[in-house]
Amino acid sequence: MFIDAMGLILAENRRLSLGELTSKRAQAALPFAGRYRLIDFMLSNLVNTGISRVGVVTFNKYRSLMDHLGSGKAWDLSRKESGLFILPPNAQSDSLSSSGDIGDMTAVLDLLRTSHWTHVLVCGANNVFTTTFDDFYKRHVDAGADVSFLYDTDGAEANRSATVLTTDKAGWVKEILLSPESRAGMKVSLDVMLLRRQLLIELLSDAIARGEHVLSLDRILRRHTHLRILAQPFEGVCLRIHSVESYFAATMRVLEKPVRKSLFWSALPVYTKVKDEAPSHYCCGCEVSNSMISDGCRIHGRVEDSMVFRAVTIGARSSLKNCIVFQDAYISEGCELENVILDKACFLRPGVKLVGQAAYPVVIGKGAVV
Amino acid sequence: MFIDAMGLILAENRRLSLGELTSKRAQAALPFAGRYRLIDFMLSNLVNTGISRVGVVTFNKYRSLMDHLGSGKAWDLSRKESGLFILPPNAQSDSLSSSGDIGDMTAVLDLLRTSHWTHVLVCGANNVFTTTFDDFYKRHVDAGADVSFLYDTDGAEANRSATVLTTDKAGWVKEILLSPESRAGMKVSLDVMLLRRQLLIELLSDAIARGEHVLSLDRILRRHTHLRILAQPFEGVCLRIHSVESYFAATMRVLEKPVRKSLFWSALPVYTKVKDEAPSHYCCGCEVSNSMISDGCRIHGRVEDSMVFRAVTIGARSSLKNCIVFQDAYISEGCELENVILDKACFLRPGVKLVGQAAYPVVIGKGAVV
Amino acid sequence: MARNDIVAMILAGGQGSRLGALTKHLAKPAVPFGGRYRIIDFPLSNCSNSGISTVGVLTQYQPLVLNTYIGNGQPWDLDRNDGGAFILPPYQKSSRSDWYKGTANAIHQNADFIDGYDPKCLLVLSGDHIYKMDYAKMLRAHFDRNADATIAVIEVPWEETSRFGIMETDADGRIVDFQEKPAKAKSNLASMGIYIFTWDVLKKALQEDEDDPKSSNDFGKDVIPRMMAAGANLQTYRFSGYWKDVGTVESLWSANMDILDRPDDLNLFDRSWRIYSRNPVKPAHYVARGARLQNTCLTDGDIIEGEVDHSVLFHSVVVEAGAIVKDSVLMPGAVVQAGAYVQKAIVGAGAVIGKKARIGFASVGSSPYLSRICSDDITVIERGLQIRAKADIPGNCMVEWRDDLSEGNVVERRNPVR
Amino acid sequence: MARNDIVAMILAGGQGSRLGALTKHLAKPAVPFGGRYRIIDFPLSNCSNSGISTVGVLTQYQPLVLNTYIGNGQPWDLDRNDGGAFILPPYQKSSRSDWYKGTANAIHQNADFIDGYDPKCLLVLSGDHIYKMDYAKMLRAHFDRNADATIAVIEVPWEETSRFGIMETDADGRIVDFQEKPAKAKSNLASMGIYIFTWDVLKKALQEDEDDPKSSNDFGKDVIPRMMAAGANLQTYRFSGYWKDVGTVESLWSANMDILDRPDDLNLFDRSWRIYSRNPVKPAHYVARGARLQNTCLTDGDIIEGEVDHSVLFHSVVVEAGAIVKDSVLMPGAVVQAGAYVQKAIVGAGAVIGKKARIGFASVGSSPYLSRICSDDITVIERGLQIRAKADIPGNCMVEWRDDLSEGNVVERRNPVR
Repeated sequence: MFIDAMGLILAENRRLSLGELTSKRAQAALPFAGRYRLIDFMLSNLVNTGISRVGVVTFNKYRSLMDHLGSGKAWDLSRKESGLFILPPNAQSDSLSSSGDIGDMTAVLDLLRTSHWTHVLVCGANNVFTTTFDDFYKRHVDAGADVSFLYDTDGAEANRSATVLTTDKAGWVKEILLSPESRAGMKVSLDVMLLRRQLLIELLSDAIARGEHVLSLDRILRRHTHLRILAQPFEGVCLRIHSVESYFAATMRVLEKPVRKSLFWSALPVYTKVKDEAPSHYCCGCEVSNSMISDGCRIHGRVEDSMVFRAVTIGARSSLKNCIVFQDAYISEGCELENVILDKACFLRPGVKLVGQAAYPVVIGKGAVV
Repeated sequence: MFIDAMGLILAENRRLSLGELTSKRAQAALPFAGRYRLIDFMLSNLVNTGISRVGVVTFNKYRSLMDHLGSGKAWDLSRKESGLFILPPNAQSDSLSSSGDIGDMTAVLDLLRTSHWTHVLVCGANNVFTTTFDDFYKRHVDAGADVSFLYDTDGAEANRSATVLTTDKAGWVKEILLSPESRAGMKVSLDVMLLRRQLLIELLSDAIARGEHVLSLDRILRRHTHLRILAQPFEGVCLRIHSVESYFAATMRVLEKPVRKSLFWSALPVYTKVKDEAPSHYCCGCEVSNSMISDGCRIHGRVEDSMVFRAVTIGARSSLKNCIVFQDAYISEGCELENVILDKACFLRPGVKLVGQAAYPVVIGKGAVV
Repeated sequence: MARNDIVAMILAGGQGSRLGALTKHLAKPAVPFGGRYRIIDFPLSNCSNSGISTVGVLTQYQPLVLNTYIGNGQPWDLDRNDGGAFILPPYQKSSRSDWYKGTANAIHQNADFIDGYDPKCLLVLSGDHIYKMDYAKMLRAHFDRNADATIAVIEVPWEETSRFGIMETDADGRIVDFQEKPAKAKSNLASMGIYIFTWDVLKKALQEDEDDPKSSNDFGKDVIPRMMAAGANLQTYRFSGYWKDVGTVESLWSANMDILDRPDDLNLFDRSWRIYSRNPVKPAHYVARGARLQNTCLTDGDIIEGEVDHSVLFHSVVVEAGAIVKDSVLMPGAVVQAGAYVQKAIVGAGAVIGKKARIGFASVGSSPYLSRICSDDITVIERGLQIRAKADIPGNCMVEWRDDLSEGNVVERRNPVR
Repeated sequence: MARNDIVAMILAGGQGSRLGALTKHLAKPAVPFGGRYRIIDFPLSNCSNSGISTVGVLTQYQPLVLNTYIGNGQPWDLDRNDGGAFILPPYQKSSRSDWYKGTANAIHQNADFIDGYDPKCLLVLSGDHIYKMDYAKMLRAHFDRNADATIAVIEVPWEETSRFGIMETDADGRIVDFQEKPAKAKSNLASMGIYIFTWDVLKKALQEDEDDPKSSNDFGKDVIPRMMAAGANLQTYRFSGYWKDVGTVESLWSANMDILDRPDDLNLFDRSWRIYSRNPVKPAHYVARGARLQNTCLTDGDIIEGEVDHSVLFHSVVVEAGAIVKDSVLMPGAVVQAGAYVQKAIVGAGAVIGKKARIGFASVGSSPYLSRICSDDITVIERGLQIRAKADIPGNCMVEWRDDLSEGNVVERRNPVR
């Protein structure tokens, strides 16, 4: 309530790679949990906090984000003056500059300068959790911090290139460590930072003046040791997506009741693009167990421990175990799949058998006919 | 009524140049006639024809268009599945490709392939006129043409690089001439073409296969001599914007009653972005003559034969003659301006005198302080 | 379609008293249908898909749910700057104020609103039918035949003609006679209650109808016969396909079952003619280990731990482990607790069936809730009711809230429904 | 502000009979004001700028214009998926149906609607005041003081206190006494008719008010005194700035003139608090050679060939060559034909002042249209009237359409207004 802040979502973490799953889509546009894209969670968190202007920073593959976000209506961010802003790299000259990276920050600076909010919440999109930032904001303001970081100590799950904070007892940050070797039990950043808009403008302008082109606030902040940086703990469930393996594991965790409850049933809605699919039809003879299935599906076969996106057909006598099936996939009769990720609109001919390992799931690329 | 077509607006004509006025904005985003941008006229024509999906093709400077068009609400083109699509060049790789031009057509092809309309209206944005394309569409269908061009014979006004059509008596095109020397009395294209969507897909795919990257349909069509191309005359007022000089002259023509009537009072609304400015205040002592003035202005001085955009202040004892003043300009007291184009948010100090020639107006760049 | 070709008006006025408790808190067009939808989603989506951008919803009974549901019209692509979806209630004028007297009077009272859009034609729809139809095709036929009014008709079995308004036409489809629920019909072409009128012609006819003190101000009973008598050019437009009135408990139940048993008839999966609805913003359905599902529709937010057979579940329904649901319709947020058995029931939104309760298990039995409007052993549970654990409710009951709730009643309490 | 902190309700029910012909076809909040606006734009824009996203407009008198005007709420940034702007008319329930009895009853009848958004507080506004105010600040004060109700107050001159509801407060702003239009006031803090209530508390108070058969169901007269008597924590919130009731012809006229004479008081140019309105989609104004303009507001689509002095013109107004307009308000599409003279007039939308007609030229004179609700020599012309060439209309006239139009009447005919 009475939050005086805008949001900025970095749609791409250049330190991470998700292989073929993100070869044609931004990381933030990666499908997750049946009907969402990763960015939906952070966007919903911002909207549920009462934030009405959000910039989405992307340096490439922004078409995937433009398609998903559209005018922002699904998040109630289609507004007259505030609303949703996709910030693709800037191309001002008459032909595209080959050093397009410069745009990363200039477009952000433009947006910051034309806004009137006092604070900015700068967020990544690779961590999935459901919350509002009311308390985070209040503690930041009450403590008189220059910058606040949100963290948890779920270090074992964190990726190699995580940002780790060391603090004093009161929670003030002493050091910001990028990608340290050991992370167990340490305070690992959730890529959510709060600071004054003017301070962010100063930090970015300074970085540009120093020839930096990539918006990496962790990195920039390390230089500004005079700032009072507060680390605030996040107590809820957070799933970190930093590799194909962690993506697969996070999806399986969504099937667990406490995780489902924390992400989806906390009274805070998670918004996503509405597709107007029909209800799913569970046909005679289907067998479904410990799975999430989205609308528009027709299920004839067996589905176990799996995540099925919208408008998927699973043929009779087919069997899925530990699978993730993106939207519009068609699985014919008599297929057998285990530890498989099927990307959007894949088509499996009758009788196809695909088996991967939980730690190394088989990934079938978008639109493939197998 | 019952038009089965989508629209495609080419926001940039690479054969034309408008100097500083378009150095930081797409041609289609050039302010015109007090409260519009050039693209508003063609967008309104399409919307008034009942077309609900419009792609806007831009190869650079798309931020100016994104800012103006927003979600498309002002044109009632903020829709669930159809609506407005800005098609920036495609950047799929992890760093921006230096041959960004390739995207010109691939994004268009994507949009065409995912649409269901039978026909496509392909339009430029440099010609200003108000109409619907109902008759154009009907004649095209009735005549069984493969392609229709809209033209007028106002050749003296046409720019050097105009496309000229030679036809037989029935109006079927015999030749498409690019930039011929003499154009007087000839049929000069208005950059409005109608053809089947499938045919356009074939033509573009073929052009890409031949290594062409720029969407120039005139040029492409010249190769396909087997097509039945119909030239249809446009009878109304059309203003062609192809240089700073023609832009200036076209603006002055808008002050003429028949032109104003034809563009704005034909019962077809011309939509533009709504700015919610206050009514303009004509203060005591102002003198205004043969001028158009937009909302949000405060007029203390003299304005004659001029076009004033939104939220402009004209100080006491200042005098404007034959001027175009873009939005948010501030003209202090005692200035004297003749044949001047002041770009957005210029600030003139008291007593500034600027005089150009009607054929060579002085252009003061965006945000300049003089 | 151009903006000023046509404006649509949906008649959503009726209380729908034959649906009993289902329409106690909301107008009939707002009644949930088919897992994701409300009845009015069908005419609204048809309008949107037909390219009609201005739709008025005429309603005077319990419009609040409908008002909130339609909201800005965005789910149906009807959030337009000039036009869109409007709820049009009766109102007070400087001279007088009236509730709507009949369907024709409702249009008449809103003539100024319609005139504001200056349309050539007016499309009049009823808000209680389930069907998919392209009104643009009907409009084209209306123009092609230069009609004053065009009425959509469907062939019905000869033995059912007495339930409909029957149109007798000449070889070209022009109406030559009209019989309201005839004992002996001359044709089996029934009016679907879908009219396109040339607006200028209708305006005059509505004024004449208004000036006639004996008129009941109804389209079928008064306006159409009057126009026919005056020699107007009345045409039919033939429709074939799924079309169902859902005005009774039995027809509402069986139309829901049609989605399971005849999925290709209405075909909700057809992407070229989507039926839109307001999204509940819930996650995908979760089917637990040990659950069993057969020929059942689920949608967002459902959590199934028990057994569900041949049923339509709306969003956020919970079926706990050991519960059995058969041949039923469970509206949003309904909960079937562990060990309960539910058969052939329509369970209202947010109603909770207590542990080991049995509904419709014995089709014959005695209950204070037995109701004449329930037939075919179908039982209806009002929204928000908490049914007591181990309660036993036979078929044909309409279980409603009563203030004089005694200890022994099957209803334990009433929960607020959001 | 978070969605469920607050819901706003604008009371737009009154006919506004003191505005005569100006409210014959539309509710008072829909009356045009200030060149680009309608009265309701002010509370709607205040809500939007304060971050309030759910606004109900309670109306039962001539809501059609308001309904079309508010539409999807987009001009005020109120086209929300969950929330937005809603027209809330009276309706029929299964048990009974009522028109709104009073302001409090109007809220009471819509309690279910409000509950659907589960707000902590309810903001109640009236739809006939011109002002700019940040309700978020008032809400913060409401929370900070843990109030049951907070009432916005403004200091009025002591000699005018008898026209207002006057609040007597303690040193901290808590209300200790309340006098409705007191002969002898104990304070000069007047209620602005802007209330924030803690919703749970108000709901109870409304039910008690409803149960009292003697209540007139009005906030000022019944609910606030009842809450005070019950010891509720009622706080004031001090406002200073431009605030004007535009309920009479004279006040409507002079509030329009304030825009010219005291432009910095309301300051419509302030970009940090824009007043939104539905855009007419017209070109920039055109001022011809030979036109003269002094201290005048113009907006989209105006065409000025004549002389306009100290006047407020709405969109698409035409002043022909040789015509003179002074001290007047010309509503959308009004036309002043060549040689006409118009002084101190409010000319309704689409009205045409014929050639060489004179309005208000002689402030005293006899006319069948002289009206008690017109004062200060102000003349009102009903929308759409065609005033005959050379007609002479003195000040203080309310020129309305009459069916018994004689040849000699100054009104020639009535044009339809879109």
